[in-house]
Amino acid sequence: MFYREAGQFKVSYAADQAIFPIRQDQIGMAMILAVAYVVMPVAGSEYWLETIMIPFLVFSLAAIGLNILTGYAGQLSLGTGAFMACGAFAAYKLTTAFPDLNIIVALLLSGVAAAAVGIVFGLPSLRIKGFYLAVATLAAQFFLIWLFAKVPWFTNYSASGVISAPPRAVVGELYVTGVHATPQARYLFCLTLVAVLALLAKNMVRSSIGRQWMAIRDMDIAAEIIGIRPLRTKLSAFAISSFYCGVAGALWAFFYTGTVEPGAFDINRSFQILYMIIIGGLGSILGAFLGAGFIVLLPIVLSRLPLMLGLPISTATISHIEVMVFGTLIVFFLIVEPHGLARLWRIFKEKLRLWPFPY
Amino acid sequence: MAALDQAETPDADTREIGDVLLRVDRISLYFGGVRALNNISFEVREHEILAIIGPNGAGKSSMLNVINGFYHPQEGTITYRGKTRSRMRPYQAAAQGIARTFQNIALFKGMSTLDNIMTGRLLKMHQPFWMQALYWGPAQREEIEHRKFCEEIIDFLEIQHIRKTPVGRLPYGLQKRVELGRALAAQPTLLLLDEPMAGMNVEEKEDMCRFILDINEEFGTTIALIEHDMGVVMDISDRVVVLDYGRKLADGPPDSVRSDPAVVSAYLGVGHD
Amino acid sequence: MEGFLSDIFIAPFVSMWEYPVFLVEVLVGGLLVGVMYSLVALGFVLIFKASGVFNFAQGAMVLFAALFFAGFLEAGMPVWLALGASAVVMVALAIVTERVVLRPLVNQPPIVLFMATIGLTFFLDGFGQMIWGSDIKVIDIGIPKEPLEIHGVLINSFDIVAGVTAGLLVAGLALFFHYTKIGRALRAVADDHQAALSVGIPLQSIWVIVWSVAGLVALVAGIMWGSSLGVQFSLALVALKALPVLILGGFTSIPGAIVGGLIIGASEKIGEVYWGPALGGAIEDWHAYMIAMVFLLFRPQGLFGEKIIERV
Amino acid sequence: MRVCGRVLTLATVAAACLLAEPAPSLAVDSQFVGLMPYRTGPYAPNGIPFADGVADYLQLINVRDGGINGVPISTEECDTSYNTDRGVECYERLKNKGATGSAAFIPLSTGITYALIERAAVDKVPLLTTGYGRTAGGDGRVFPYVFTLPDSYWSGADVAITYVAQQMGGFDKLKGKKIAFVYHDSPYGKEPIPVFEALAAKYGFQLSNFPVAHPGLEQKAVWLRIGRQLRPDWTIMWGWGVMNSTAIKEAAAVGYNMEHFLGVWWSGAEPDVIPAGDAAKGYKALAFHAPGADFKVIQDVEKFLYAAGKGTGDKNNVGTVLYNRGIFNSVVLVEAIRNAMNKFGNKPMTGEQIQWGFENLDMTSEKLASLGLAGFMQPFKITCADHEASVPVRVQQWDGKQWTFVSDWIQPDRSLIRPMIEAAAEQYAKEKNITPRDCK
Repeated sequence: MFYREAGQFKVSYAADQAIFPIRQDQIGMAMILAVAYVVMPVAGSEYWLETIMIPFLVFSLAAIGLNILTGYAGQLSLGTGAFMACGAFAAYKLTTAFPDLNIIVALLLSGVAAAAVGIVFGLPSLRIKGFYLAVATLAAQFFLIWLFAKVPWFTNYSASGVISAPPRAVVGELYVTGVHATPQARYLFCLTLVAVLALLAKNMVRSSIGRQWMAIRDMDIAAEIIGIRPLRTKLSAFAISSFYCGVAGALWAFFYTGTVEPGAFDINRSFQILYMIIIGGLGSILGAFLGAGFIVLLPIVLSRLPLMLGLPISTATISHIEVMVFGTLIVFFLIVEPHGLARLWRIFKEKLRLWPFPY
Repeated sequence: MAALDQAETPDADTREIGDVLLRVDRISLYFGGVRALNNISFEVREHEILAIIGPNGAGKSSMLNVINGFYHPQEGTITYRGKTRSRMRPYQAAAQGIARTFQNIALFKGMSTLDNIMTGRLLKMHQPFWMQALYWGPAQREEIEHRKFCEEIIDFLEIQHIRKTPVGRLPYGLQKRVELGRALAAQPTLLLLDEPMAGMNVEEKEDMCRFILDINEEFGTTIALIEHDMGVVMDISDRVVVLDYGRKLADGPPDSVRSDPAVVSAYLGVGHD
Repeated sequence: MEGFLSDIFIAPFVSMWEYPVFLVEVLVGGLLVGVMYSLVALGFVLIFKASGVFNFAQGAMVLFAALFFAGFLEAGMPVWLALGASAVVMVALAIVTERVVLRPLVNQPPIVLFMATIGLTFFLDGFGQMIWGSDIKVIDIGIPKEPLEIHGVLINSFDIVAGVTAGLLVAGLALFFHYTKIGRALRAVADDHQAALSVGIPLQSIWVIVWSVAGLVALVAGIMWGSSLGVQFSLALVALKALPVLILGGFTSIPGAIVGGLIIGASEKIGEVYWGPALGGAIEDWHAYMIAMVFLLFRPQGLFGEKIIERV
Repeated sequence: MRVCGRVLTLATVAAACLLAEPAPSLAVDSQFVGLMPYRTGPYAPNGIPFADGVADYLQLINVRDGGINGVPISTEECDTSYNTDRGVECYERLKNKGATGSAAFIPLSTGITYALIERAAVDKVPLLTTGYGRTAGGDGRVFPYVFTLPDSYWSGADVAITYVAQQMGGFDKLKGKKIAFVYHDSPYGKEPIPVFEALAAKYGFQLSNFPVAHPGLEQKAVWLRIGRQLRPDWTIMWGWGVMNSTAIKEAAAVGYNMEHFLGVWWSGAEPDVIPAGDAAKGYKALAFHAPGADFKVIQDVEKFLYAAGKGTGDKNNVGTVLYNRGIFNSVVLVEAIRNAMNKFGNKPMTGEQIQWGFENLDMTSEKLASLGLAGFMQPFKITCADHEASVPVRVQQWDGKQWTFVSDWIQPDRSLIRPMIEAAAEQYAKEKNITPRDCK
C-alpha cells in the first residue's frame, strides 16, 4: 500500500546505484536520522543514552568492521576484541601524549594504528583458511591483550593497568569525554561518527574494493584468476576492518565505560561481535546495526522481564535463564533465517510491497 | 557495442589470423608421480579460435591452468606476446590480458549478475579505496563509466532480466553466460573457455556458439576453448589441438585433424563407433 | 636491552643445562597437562570428523557433564551409578541436540553450524548451572593426588592417572573406529555426507552416535578436569585451550589431538617457566596460539590433517 | 516467513514496552538500595555468599527493626557477572530508582569500581569498596564518594609483610629472604605491587612476581617455578575465585609448605579452600573481620530470616567468610544511612546525604557490640580526608574444617601507606583536573 516503487523510474545509472534507490526508503532513512538526532537527545533519558544508545552505536561500528572482514571478505576472525583494544589504547596514548590533539583526529589515528596491527595479523590469511584462520586470529586476541596488560608504557605506568579517558572537547568547551561531557554530547558525537563511518563502509562495499572482497569470499581461486591479488585484497579487508574495530574500541573506552582494562576486550567481546554479525546478517551493513541492537537489548530485556511480570525469581535464576534464552535464540534465529535479521527485513519489505493484497 | 569496439585491439574487425600470440613449448606437469602433461607444444595465433579436445583426463583443463598461471609446469616454457614467462601468479596473467571461464562454473555466488561482471572490470578501475569510500567525484564517475560498459556486455549476452539476481539462484545455462560476461568484461586479448557448452541443450548451445563467434569477429579476441561436442568444435574453430593422456596427438585445421589416423583411433574412433 | 636479550637467548638454556632435573619436571608436568588438553580436543575432532561441525560447545559439554556427575555424587549416588546416570544424560543431550539443533540446520554453511554450537554453549552453561548452582563442586573419586619423587624428579600421581586414562580412551576410540561397523560408517560419513547417504548410511543416527561419543569423551574429560580443578563455570574455558591443540594436530585426526596436546602442553610450560619471567609472565595465554599459528604457516592443514589440494 | 515478520514485529513492540522506564513499584517513602552482585559467571562461587550476606542484613533491618529509623529499605538486584560493562549498565539502571536514587553501590569488582569512580562523583552516589578497588580512593579529599574502608590492598600488603617478619622473628630477619607474590593478572592483583616493592627496598628481601592469567586455572608453570626452582621462604597471594583453590592444589602438588602460604582477604574464604580438600590444611589468609556464626547479628539472621523462610540464599553459606563480609558491607551502609538520617531527618536519604553519613562514621567497640558484632572486628573511624581507616588485620588459618585466627591484630603502618595513597590521589587529581577538597 505505502511501500510501492511503481512509477519510480531510474533514468541514470547514478540513480540506480544509489544506496536507497526507492523513495520510501529515503523517507524512512530520513525519519530514522531525525529520530536519532532530534527525538533521542531530547526525549531519551540518561539511562537510554548512556547504556543503550552509546553501546549500541559502538557495537554497530565494531560489527561493521567485523562484517567487512568476515561477511564481505570471508575471513573468519575471532580477534575483534584485540583490535578494539588496539584502538582504545592507541587513543589513550595519543590523547595523553598530545593533549592538544583534537579528539576526532585522535580517534581516527587510533583506527589507523589498529589497522596497522590488523595487517600484521592478517598476513597468515594468505596461507591459512576457514576455521584454521579463525583459531590463528585467536593468537592476535590473546597476545595483544596480554601485551597491553604487560607493557606499562601503554597505560602510562598506571599501577593497576587501567586507563581512564581524559576529558576532551570537539571544539572550545564542548566536552565529549570525561565527567563534564553531557550524555547528549557524547551520544551525538558517537552517532555522527558512526553514521559517517557506516556510510563510508557502505560505499566501499558497493565499489570495486567491496567486489574484490566478495570475490575472494565466494571463490578465492576464481578471483585470483580474474586478476584480484589475494594477499593485497585480504590485507585491505584486515586493515579496514581493524580500522573500524579500532575506532569502536576507542569509542568504547572514551565514550561508554570511561575507563578500560585490557580484560574488557577479551575473547568474549570478540564472540559478542561475531554473534552480532551472524544474527544481523553476514555481508550487510544494515545487519551490523540490527545485530548490535539485538545483542545489546536482549540481555537487558531478559533481565527485566521477570521484574516486569512480577515473578518472584532470584537474580541468579534470572541470569541463568537469560543465558539459556540467549543461546536458544541464537539457535532459533539460525534455524529460521541463517542469513540474519537483514534478510528478514528484506523479506518483510517485499511482503510490504504487496500488502494488503497477497499478489 | 561502442565501448567494446574501442578495445585494445585496433585491427579488430579485420579478423585475419595474425602472428603467434602464445607459444606453449615442451610443457610437462606432474602431480606427485602422475604426469598430467607430457612434453606438450603448440601455438595460439592472434584472432584465431583454437579448440583443445581429448577424452576425459587428457589434461585439457590442466593445460588451461598452466596457461593462466594456476599450475606451474615442472618443465617447458610459455611465451606470451613475445615474452617468455617464468613462474607467475594467476592475477599477473589476468593483468596481461588472459581471461577464462571454468568447467565447473566459478562465479561469485553471493553476488548479483551485474556485480559479477563488474568484478571482471577490476583491473580497469584505478581509484584508491578512500575515494571509493567517499563515492564521490572521480570514483563515482569511474563506477558509472564501467557500469555502462558492463551494461553493454549484459545487452550483448541478452541477460538484462537477471541483472540484479544473485547468480547462485540462476539456472546452469545462464550462469555459464554470466561467467562468459565476466571474462569479457576484462576485454581480454586471449580468452580461455573451459567447456563453455557442457550440459546445455541444443538451443543454448546455439546461443553460446553465436556469442563465441561474435566475440571473435567483433572484437578480434583470440579464443582457446575446450569442448567435447565435436560438431561445435569442427564448426567454429580455426584449428584443433588433440590431447590424450597428457600427450599431444594432433594439431591442425579441423578437417585434417578429423582425418588424422592417430586421432581417429585414440579418440574419435572410440567415441563414435 | 642486553640483559633482556640474554634473558631470552642465553639464560633459559643455561638454566636448562644446569638443572636438568627441573627441566624434566617441567617437561613431564607439561606433557601431562597436554594430555588433559587432548581429552577436550578429542571431542572436537570426533564431531568435526564425522559431521564437519566445528563444535564450540565441547567445552560447555565438559562442564555440563562434570556438573551432572558431581551433582549425582553429591546426591549420594555411588560412583558407578553416577557415572552411568551422567552417561545417560550425555546421550540424551546428543539426541536432543541432533533433533533440535543439527537436523534443522543440515546443509547450512559451516559458520552457521559453528554459531549454532555457540548458542548451544550458552544454553548448556545456563541450564547446567540453573540445575546445580554456581558453587564449586568437588569430585573425589579416589584418584591419589600426592606428589611422588622418582629419581629426584617430582611427579604428580594425579597427572599419571590422567595420562593413563587419556591413553585408554584414545586406544578405545581407535579400536572403535577401525573395527566396528559403526566406526566404518562414521568414517564414510566423514568422507562424504551425500555419498554415505546414498549407500544407505543413516546420517541422523550417525550424528546422534558421534555426538554421544563426544559427550562421553566430554564426561571423561569433565571428571578428570573436575577432580583436578573442581567443577565450576570456568571449566568451560578449558575448551579454548583445546583450540591450538586442534590446529596443531589437524581438525580430523585423533592421533593429532593427542600429539598436538602433548606438544602444546610441554612447550607452553617450558615457555612459561623459562621465558615467562623475561617477558613479564602469564605468557601461557597466547603462547600456544602463537606456536599453532607459526606452525600453520608452514603446514596449513595441521600435523596430521589431510593435505588440501586446490582445484578449479 | 510471514510468521517471522509477525514475530519480529511483536518482539520489537515487546522490547520497546519493556525498555520503557517501568513505573517504580517501590514504596515512595522507602530507602532504595541498588545491588549489583554477581551470582553467575566465572566468579559466582565467591560472589554468591557475599551477595547473600549483603541482602540478608538489609532484609533483617526491615524484618527485625522495621527499617532504618523507621524508614524501610527496598532493594533491587542487577547481576553483573563480574563484567565491567554489565556493571556500568546496572549502575545506570539502578542509580535513579526509588525515591532518592540508590543509596550507594557495592560493586565487589575492582574493574567495575574503576569504571564507576568518575560517574559516582558526578552523580553523587557513594561507592563502598570494602578492601578492594582503587587504593588511592582512601584519600577523601580527591575521592569524596569512594570509601575503601576498612583497609586497602596497600594496608593488606603491609600487614602481610609484617606477619611474615613476625614469623621469622623480626623485620631484620627479612634481609636476603625470598618472597614470592602470586597475583591475579588484573587491576586487582597489580594494586599491591608498589607497596611490596617499597617494602622490599626497605627491608632488603627479594620479591618475585608471578602473574596468573584470568580466570586462573593454569598455574602449573607458576608453581613449578615457585616450588621447585625459586623455593621462596614465603608466598603471598592476591587471588580471586577459582584461582585460589587452584593455587592451593598446585602448591600442594609441588610439595609447597602451606604454613608459609598467605593469601589476602579475598583469598581466604571457604570456596577457596574446600575444593582443594585436605591439601588446603595449614593455608593462611588475612582477615579484617571474623568468620563464623558466633555473633548476635548472624544469629538474628538465622532466627528472623532463615527460620522464617525469608533468607536470600543457601543457609549453609551463613557464617562463612564472604557471607560475613557481605553482612559487614550492609552494616556499614546501614549505619551511614542512619547517621545521615540522624542529621537530615528520617526519610529516604540522597547519595549526597549518605556520603556525609559515611564521612562521619565512627564504629566504636560499643557500637559494634550494640549491632551484634562484638569481637567481629576492630573499631574504626572515617573522616573527611581518610576514607580507609586502616583497621588492624589478623591472620586466619584453615584447619580442614574452619578458619581460626592464628595471630593478633596487626596494625598497618600508616606512616608508610598514607603518604603513598596521598601521592597517588594527587596524581589522579592532576590528571583529571580535580581540585582536592579542603577537609579542615
